[in-house]
Amino acid sequence: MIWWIIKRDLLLAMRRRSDVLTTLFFFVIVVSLFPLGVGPEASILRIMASGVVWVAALLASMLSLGRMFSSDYADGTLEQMLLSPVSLSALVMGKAISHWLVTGVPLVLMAPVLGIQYDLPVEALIVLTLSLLLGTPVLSLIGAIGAALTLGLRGGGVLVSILVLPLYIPVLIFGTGAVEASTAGMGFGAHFSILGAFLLVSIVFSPWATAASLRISMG
Amino acid sequence: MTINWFKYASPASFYFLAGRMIPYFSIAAIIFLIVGLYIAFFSAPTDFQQGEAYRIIFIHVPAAWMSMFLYVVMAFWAGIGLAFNTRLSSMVASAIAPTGAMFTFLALWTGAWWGKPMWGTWWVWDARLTSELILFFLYIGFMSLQAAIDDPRRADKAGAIIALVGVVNIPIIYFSVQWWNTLHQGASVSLIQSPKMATAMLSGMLIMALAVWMYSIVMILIRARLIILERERHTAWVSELKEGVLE
Amino acid sequence: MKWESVSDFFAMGGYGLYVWGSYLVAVLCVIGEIIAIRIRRRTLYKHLGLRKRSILRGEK
Amino acid sequence: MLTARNLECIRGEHRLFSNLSFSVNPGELMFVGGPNGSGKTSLLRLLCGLSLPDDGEIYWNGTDIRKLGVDYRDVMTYLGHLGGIKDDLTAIENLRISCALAGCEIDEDQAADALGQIGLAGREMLPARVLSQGQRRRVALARLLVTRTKLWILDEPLTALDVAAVELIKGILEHNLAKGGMVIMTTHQELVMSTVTVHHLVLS
Repeated sequence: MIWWIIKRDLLLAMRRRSDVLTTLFFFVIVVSLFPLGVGPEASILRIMASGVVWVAALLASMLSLGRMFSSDYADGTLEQMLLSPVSLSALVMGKAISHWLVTGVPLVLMAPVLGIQYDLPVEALIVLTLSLLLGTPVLSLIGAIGAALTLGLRGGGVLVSILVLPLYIPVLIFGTGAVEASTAGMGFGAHFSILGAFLLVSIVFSPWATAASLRISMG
Repeated sequence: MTINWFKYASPASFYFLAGRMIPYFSIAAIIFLIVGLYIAFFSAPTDFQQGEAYRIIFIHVPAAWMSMFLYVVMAFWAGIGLAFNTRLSSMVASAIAPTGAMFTFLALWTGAWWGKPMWGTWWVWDARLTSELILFFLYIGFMSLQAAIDDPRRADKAGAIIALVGVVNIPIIYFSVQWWNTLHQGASVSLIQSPKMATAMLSGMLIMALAVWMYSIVMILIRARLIILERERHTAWVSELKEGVLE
Repeated sequence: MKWESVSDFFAMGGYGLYVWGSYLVAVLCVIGEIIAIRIRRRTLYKHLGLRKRSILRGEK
Repeated sequence: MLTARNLECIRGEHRLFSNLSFSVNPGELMFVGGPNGSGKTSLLRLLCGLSLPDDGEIYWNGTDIRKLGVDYRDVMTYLGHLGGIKDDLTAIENLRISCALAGCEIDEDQAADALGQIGLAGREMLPARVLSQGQRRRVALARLLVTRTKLWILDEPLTALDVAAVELIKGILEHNLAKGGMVIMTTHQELVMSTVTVHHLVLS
């Protein structure tokens, strides 16, 4: 059943490619703005790179959260999901996975290119990409809770950022920390283990909390 | 006057109970405040390192304690309201949020005004201050979510979810910020690091904490009573109250 | 008494600005909160159509 | 059998209805009528378990639907006035996905067959965006042909449908009722059903 949801959302994303590309371009533009703001000095850029890429990824992932449930809400599909004999948490998991596939994965793939703009060494590029690979699913999973809670509210877009961004902080810290550790020549295994732990915890709790939030918002 | 008493027993009786308790807590708050301030400014000795500036501790630390404590209490009541569908506990949770946010702000402000003479800057990305800032964001999130929802029952439940998610995240955030802080070796000078804190300092801090606690209870009770009236304005007991029958 | 004079007390050993800045804002926060509650109460009472405020106190 | 006992629904400051009790037995149809804003949709949402009543209970064969949970959702189909139709998907994809969500997966042929029966032959592969209002509704209603649930709760199923389609739906409903199913629906168009027991519930 999760498969059905993922397939459908990917199909919808394929038919509306512009939405996916908008998120990706947003990410690219935000990251490219920073050198214009702070100057082209490679040594400064190298220090900033991981933080800039990660913050831009947070923002890009957050911006697309609004779309996660809103179209299903508007056309009545969400009602059908709530009434489905399949567990709502499983459906939500499917939605989060497809959100990640549609917004998270393009960011991960684009990150090394942007890292080159910032003159990152190869090893740091790899670590940055891997940290995003581990971290972006967490963003989709946590974001799902915020998206479900703000469903149909006025000012939902701004509200979702207030709710969700503080919860993204641990992912940001360890995602950027991994890159910095590798640049400093230290081990980054611990960072990855912690990011992995965040992922596991959010896989366990987030679908459940999101399902509860959806029931509250639709009730 | 037997109309609907059972149905509305709990918020109504809380309304009257709270009304009777407010004066006692107010008096307690004032007494603790007077004693606490006396110790803070007259009986506590000058700190050998920080001079008189450390006297900010007597407001900073109680405010910081209270801000964290209130978030947990708020999440607790919101969670109870969600689990058992008890409206009163959700109303208490909403009543706690503004006071909690106020103390978070106060802890940040006094932290900055203490940091300036001690560290030379208004703001340092020290683990405590950063966590406090994030706590402030969590309070703001809770309050803006509730304010954006018109249906009070949905507001209660949605607020409960975000408060619980927040409370689960606070230890993780705190731990992450600590890690991040040691990694960057920022200002690691703890404000309360004096090896042997004078008894007067400690007792002053504790008494001020009690004062702040009592003050919070008073504010929360007053606000909870207003929320009860707002929510229950169509019920029999409120109209009786309006007509003065319940005197 | 540990302070020599009133001005000594207000000077706080040179840190007067910071100490009093902190406590002043604490007082302002408390006043602000009380005012916010009063405004909320006033609008509520107006909404309920009440003129006399004392009625809703609920104390005997 | 679906039984409602002392239902009460409050929206904001309005009490839409209270003390509402009724029961629907197998083979029976219930029309829910009343002016706009009288709480028809709210009632249907309570009955299917999307929202909770402010007072009262709803029982399915003697058990509270809140306790039944999945077991209730297994035997019930709800079609809201929003059809759950995605503009960017074709009629066939829409039908297959909504059926899969409702717990009965069907293959392409079964879906095409159902769409043919409901009068959409030749339009199966068109994206829903180009379909008319009535045709979109038919796509949503096609699910009734495939589903095996007993209790149907339909919110304004006949809106935007032409005479032929209304007759078609009438036939589908009668078929379900003859099998011992139950239908609860709101409508502004009266359907004449001679062979089955019909209840009228009018909300004021």
